[in-house]
Amino acid sequence: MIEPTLSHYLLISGALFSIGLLGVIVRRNILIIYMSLELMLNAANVALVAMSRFNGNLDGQVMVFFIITVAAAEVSVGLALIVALYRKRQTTEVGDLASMKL
Amino acid sequence: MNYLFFIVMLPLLASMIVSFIPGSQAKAIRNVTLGASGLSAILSLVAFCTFQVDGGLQFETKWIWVESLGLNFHLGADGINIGIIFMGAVVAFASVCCAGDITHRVKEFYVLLNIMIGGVLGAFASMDLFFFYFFHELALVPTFIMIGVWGRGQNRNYAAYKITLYLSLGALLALIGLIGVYVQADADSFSIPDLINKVKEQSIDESAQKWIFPLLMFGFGILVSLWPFHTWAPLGYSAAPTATAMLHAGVLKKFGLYGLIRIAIPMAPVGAQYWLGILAWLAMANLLFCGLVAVRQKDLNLLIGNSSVAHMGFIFLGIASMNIIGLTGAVLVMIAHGLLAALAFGLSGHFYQQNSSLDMTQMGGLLRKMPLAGSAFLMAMMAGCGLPGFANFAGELTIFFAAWAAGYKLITVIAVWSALVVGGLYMLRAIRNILHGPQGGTWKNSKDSSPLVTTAFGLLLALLLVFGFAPNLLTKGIEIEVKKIVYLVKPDIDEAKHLDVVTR
Amino acid sequence: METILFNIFALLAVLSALLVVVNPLSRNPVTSAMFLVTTMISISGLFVLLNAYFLAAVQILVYAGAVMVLFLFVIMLLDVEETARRKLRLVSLTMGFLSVAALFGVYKSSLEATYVKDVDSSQDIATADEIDGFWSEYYAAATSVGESESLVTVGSTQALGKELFSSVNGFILPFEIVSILLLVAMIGVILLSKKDTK
Amino acid sequence: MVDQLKFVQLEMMVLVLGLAVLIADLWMAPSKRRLIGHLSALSLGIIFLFSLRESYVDLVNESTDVFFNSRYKIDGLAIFFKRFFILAAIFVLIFAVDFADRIRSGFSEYYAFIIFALAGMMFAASANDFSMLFVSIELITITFYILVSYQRHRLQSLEAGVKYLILGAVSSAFMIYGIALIFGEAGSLKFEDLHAKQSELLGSNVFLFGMLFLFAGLAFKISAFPFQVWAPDVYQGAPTPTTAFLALGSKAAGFVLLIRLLVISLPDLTREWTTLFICISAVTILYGNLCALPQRNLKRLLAYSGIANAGYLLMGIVAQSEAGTAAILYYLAGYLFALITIFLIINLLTKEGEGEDISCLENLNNRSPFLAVAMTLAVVSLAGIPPLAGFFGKFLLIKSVAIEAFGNIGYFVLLAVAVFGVVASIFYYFGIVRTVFWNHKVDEITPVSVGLPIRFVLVSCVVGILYLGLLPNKPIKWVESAAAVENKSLLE
Amino acid sequence: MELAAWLILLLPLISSGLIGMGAFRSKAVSAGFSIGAVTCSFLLSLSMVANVETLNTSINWLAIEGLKFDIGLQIDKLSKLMLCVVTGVGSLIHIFSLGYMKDDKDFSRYFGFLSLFIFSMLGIVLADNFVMMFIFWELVGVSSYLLIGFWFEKPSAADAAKKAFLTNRVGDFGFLIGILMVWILFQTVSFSELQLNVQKEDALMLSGLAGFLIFCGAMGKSAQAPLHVWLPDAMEGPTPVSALIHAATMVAAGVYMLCRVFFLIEGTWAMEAVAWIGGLTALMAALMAVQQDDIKRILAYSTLSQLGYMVMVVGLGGEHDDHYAITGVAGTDAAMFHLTTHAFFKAMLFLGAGSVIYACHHEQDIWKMGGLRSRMPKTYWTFLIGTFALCGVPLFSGFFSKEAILVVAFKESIPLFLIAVVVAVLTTFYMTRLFIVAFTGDARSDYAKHAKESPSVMTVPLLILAVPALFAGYFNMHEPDPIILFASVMAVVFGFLFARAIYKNADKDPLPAKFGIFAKAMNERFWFDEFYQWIIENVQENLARITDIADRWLIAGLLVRGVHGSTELAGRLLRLAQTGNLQTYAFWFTAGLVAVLVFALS
Repeated sequence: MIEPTLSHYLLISGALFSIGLLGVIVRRNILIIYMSLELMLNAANVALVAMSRFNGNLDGQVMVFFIITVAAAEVSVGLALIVALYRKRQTTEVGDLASMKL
Repeated sequence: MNYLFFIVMLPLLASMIVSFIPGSQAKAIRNVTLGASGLSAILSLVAFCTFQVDGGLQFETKWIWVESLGLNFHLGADGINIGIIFMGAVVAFASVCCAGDITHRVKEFYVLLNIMIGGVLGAFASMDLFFFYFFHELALVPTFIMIGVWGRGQNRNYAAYKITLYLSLGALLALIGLIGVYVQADADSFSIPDLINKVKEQSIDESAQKWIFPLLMFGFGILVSLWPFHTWAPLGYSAAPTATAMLHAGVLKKFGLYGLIRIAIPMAPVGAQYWLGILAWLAMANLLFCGLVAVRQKDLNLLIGNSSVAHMGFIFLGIASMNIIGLTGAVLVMIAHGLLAALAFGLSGHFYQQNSSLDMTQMGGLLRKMPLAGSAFLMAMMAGCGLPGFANFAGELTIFFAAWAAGYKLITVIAVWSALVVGGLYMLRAIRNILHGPQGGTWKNSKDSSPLVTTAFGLLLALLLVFGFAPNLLTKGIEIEVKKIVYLVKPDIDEAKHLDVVTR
Repeated sequence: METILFNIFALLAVLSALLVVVNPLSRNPVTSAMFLVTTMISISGLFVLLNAYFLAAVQILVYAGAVMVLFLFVIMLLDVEETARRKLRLVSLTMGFLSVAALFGVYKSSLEATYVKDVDSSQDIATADEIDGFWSEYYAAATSVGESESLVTVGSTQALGKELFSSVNGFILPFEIVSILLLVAMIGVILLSKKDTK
Repeated sequence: MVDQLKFVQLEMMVLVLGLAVLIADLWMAPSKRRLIGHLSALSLGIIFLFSLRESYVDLVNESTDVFFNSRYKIDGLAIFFKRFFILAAIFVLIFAVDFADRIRSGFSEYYAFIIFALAGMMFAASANDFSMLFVSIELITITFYILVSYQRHRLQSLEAGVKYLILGAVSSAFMIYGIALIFGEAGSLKFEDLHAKQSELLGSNVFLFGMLFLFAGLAFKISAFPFQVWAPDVYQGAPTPTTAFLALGSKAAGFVLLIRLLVISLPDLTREWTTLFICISAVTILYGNLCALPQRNLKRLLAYSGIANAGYLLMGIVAQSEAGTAAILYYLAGYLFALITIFLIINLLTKEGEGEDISCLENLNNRSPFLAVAMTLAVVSLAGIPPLAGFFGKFLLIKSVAIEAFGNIGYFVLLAVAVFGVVASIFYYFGIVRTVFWNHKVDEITPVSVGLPIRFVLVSCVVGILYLGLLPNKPIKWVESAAAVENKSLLE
Repeated sequence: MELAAWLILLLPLISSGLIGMGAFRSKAVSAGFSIGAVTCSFLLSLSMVANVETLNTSINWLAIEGLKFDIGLQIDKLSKLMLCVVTGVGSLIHIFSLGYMKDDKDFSRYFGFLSLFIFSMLGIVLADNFVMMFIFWELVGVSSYLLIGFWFEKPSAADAAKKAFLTNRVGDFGFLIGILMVWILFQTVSFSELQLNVQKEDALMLSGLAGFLIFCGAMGKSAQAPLHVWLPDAMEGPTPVSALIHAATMVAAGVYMLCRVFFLIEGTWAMEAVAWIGGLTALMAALMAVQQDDIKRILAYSTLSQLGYMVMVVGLGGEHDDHYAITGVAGTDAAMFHLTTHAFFKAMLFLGAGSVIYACHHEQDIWKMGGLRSRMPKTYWTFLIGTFALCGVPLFSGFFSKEAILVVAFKESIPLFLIAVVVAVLTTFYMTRLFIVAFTGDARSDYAKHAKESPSVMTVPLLILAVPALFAGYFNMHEPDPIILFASVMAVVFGFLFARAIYKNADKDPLPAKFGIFAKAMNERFWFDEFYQWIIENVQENLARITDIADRWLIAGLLVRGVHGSTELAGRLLRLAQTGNLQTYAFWFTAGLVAVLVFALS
């Protein structure tokens, strides 16, 4: 058995990131889009921690710390927005949000 | 602080004063504007008379403006532009005289008109590239609004856009070229004389010149309605209010030509030699093509507009000849055509005011109805087809000789044909349709021009005649400056020797 | 052992992430949320493998705990019933999938370009050949950086704390900014979600 | 630690002000909301004056290593942008006070958010490593998520908020992922380390990949092609003061970071990618200007024009020189005044619930000559007609590119596109002028009343536009020194 | 004397200027200025003849390095002769006009234009270089334009003026190109310097082309085929104008100019071309004159024909001989001689015609006249003298000058000589026809019945002109060559007899019935006008139409609007990306990023 290397971690994180991005692009429920966003951010976290580990440099972990915080803030604002939106429009579908275009 | 400074600043000052006069005081507004432009016309006459022909740059005002970029507020006049400024100031005065047809939103109109006059005069008085450019743009914005708000006809919206877009495009192309010059010359100043000196010492790389010159040539060319970038001119002028058309067609349009002579050629002499052949052919296209187009026009303004485009061909041809004679002739035609175009558009404006139509097929017999305006129109048309006695003839003749000497034989032949025959054809058609023949039905109630307007026409005609009888008044000064430019392009000029055997 | 764990966590993370996004069985957001929790936990498992113990804990606390609770809370609050299956937009689906795949492809190729540069000169070619192709390319890239002595200290909470708060490191400033950010978010959330008084 | 606080004194003051606004709101009657807004604007004014103090400017000369491990930087560039942001915030605050009628609740918080976003921008101006970059950008962005969706009773506002939030988060994710990769390759979060390792890093594809991700994140903020799609919708939906602040602050923050990253820290990389940036810049200019042509909603129009302007500003990055940076600064300054003017006037002329259709400008000339003149000046300045601020911005940008031009055909293409763009833009900008001045078929003319504070802002903006255009001597020196100090200190 | 020379030139200009500036308000003052000016010029010219051998004086008009144009006066035998003709005939016609125009409401304007014309004409006469000549050439053109179009409200007059001007311009086009060629060949446009240089240069072929091009100018002014079409139409102007401009002076300018610059074409192929064009014009115009009915048109074609004579003889050249007093070349001398005599008698004929027309209330058709002999005796007698002179009846002035031409033609070219003789026959024929029909027999209209002799202000100039018409020939009388004498006398006799036989007591022209298509061709002027009309409509107008369409649709339409339209279309297409759907945006974002990545990393 081979030891997992940096590349493996990066590949995993890349996969997670891609899945998240795919979610943002194809899922129409805003809540799930948010979840996908969380996925993307977490993928970045994995990459950072792995980088940190293989670089022997803690800065990456500090960064992850910030990211977690920011992500939490972001998602809370986002959820609040959904609540407000739902009150106004009774929807969580992005497809319904196209009053402005061109 | 001298004549020149006041010539340029008076209209701008007037625009400020006018903006503080309540809009109901139309008469006061008009009088202030008349006074300012009249005064600046008088000052320009004084300046023109006191100008020392061999004195180089005179009437200078130089203030440092942006040090780091080498921008200065630098006004000055030498042989080339003193005449143009004089012409410009007179045309400006005339245009104010003819602006009486504006009856609504008078105040705004005069504010804009004053700004435009200031811009027009400033552009030609500037010895700094930046201000040269700036004043031109200063005149451009009022043009847009004036055509849009006070213009005529259904097309005025399109015309306003077209003229603005074209002129901006030209100005921007030229700006890129100018920046190219600045960068390539490794200059630290935008002063035109400094730049020329700099380029003289260490000329711009030849391959760069071949890039820069066409930028300037087409950029400035678009401003002067170089074929095939000319369609804005007839359309724009036919839609513009009288004063605007007079100022633009008369003076502002010469900006590009002035730029070509003053900047493009001295800065990129090698590029110039490389490209001038093409310019000559385009000039021919201007002359012949637009002349023929003018023949077909039924609207007087479109006819004048197209003929004015055609006349630009002479100037381009003179420039393309790239000899002392040609450049001198070019400047001469610039001045002559400025007066002429202003006169023609002033007259067509008067006609339009009388009947709200310029359809030539509906006109006729106006010479009887309005002898003053009619005679003026007759003379203007005659001047337009190059009748001796008017300044246009002197310039055109000079250009023919220059172009012939420069070897553009075929082009000259076509140019002469366009000038004498095609030019005669459409000008005479205009006279025939408008002045001659039985009186047109709808013109029964039209009046002759008022004393003020007549004065304006008379003034322009008088200048045309004066410069036609004594073109030396202008050419002496022009020649001295032009010689410097030609020697930049052809340092080992043999041509002067070739043409040395002076003709009597 | 590490490898096995890594494989498990990695597989779990990717699988459940996929299930968050494209769940053929359920379209209920709650299901997605649950799989997201699984992903988070797997990721924190990865963190542990990477010696980031503190972060692993934080990950579970913040994400699996706080954030997911928030999600569920909102889902409940809005009482979103199972979303009706709308018509699949095949074109946009394909386009989206293709673009993401392309992105991943470019990513993978640049990883290869950087880390698999000298696969030929590697001593473990034989081993590399034996194992599964997908991983093999990366085997040779076992960078030695990771083997440094600081490995142990890297993971420690103490070190992280020092890193964060020591004035030498200068992370104190971003930390403070983050606190402002949280404040802003807090107020913002209140403002956005409260009912209009008027 | 404490002695380092003096380096963030401005930001501290701003944060304190923000908190003070929040607290003051607790016991101030809702009717006093104007007072709070004006007071905070006033305080920001004082902070602005403070930033002009010599003792503050002198901080530039202190060694950068001593504070925050050079993750934070005070130099000419930073100070310029901080002032820029404060100025913008002052205007936006006064604007917001006027706008407060259209916010159902939480106007004090609205001011506070503006102030917090300002703090984020100011931090961004000084950010010199990725943690600072990320955190300050996020502070700005998250604040803007809230600011954009602030009018909860308007669906458009919420819609814009959702769009901005999701796309913003995506871009943040890209950015952070890029940072992760860069960090992995460089082994550090600090820009200075990046600069030191430049040549080595250029060989690493992962690093380049990370840089592109990061660039995408920042390009989103400045709305450069192909990351510009969000802008029109968000600009249109957001409350107008937010739009103004978004167009100015967010964009400028993006640019200061781009300058720091691309021009100052990684010049070699940028040179490598010249063609890429030329393409992006050119396409952005084209896209913005072309899309603006048929546009009739003013806010959307400004969004497109904002995209185009981002393209022009990118020319300064392409130029890769102090001159280019200086040009960006000048351009932004001119852009500030023009944009504030236009947005203010749009706001004055539209009522709640009405679209910001261009027809709202009709008859402005009769309704308020002052507004008409201000509008014309601002628009003409944006169009780049001398002698207004916008001209000099474009002039400097074009010049900075032209200096490089004679060696790379790509620069020529860029210049050509820029010229084409300007001409196209004249079409729609002059369309605004046209609407202001002609089309008058209304029987009765309703004058527009302009409050004193708004009048003050408008006058200052007009003065600013004219000052930057007519007397550019000093401003150019300022931007040049702002652009230059940085490079010098970096070389040392 | 220099001052006097300048005054000759400038007095009419001053008069014209003064009239234009305001003297027009008073008829008397205007006429006084105008007549005074031209008379003074005449007197000064006479004093020149008396006192000055040659005189050169000039002031600079335009000087640029490499180019110098002067306004210079060259007074020598040639110009002195021409001066006297122009001012002399001019004075008389001015006076005649007093009567002829006295009821016209634009009386003052008329005299202003007349003065302007005299000024221009004198400029041509006095010019000492090509450029000055060209300047005045153009001015003559324009004053002629103004005078032809004097009754501008009449469409036919306005059209005729336009036609005259444009036709002249076509000639001037060649003239100017010729000048340019001369200038580039010899680096000068001054006649005196050219005369020196031309002998040195050996660019005969090219200078022949230059000479021919310059002749094009003459072709326009002197109405040589194929540019002759304007002259008959120009009769729409007041009759004194026809007399002055289209008989005596302006049309002679071309011949005068050819004599001036004869050295340029001498010895080149241009000479032959000139001679043949002249000869053919003479023949063709004479034929045309035979079938015209309008009294002025007959005279106009006769003028054409006589001008053709002159041009022909210039082209023939002939020997150099000191005997020939004016230019030293036989051909040009003969031409000048005939020009002078022709000026007198043709002016007189026109004035006579004017008098007739005046009396008949502007009826110009000879078939509506008749029997004027008894009612207008003075006019009758003077007209008879003019006719005799024109026909070349021995001892009248025309006889001598025509003989001089025939002599040269006989020596140089027999074909042209024969043509000349035929023309002489035709001349007599059509003049007799005119005379018989208009003055003898019975009156054929009311106007003719009640015609009265014109007032003395009109008849006195006629009488005065009759004197030189009778005697001008004696100043240059030579030993007659018997063959020539015979030929010319026979020509007169035959022409007279034919005409008398046909037209005696005829009420309408019998020729069309007899000769059918040929007579019609003559009447229709060989369809030159129709041909030009066709060219103008089908070539010129179509060219203009095509350019206009190209300008309108290709440049302004396709190019400009196309660019504009496609730009806007591009904008509309591009913004389709803004679907308003968030996920599309996310997709664009990703796709764009992929593109950027691929672009940058590959």
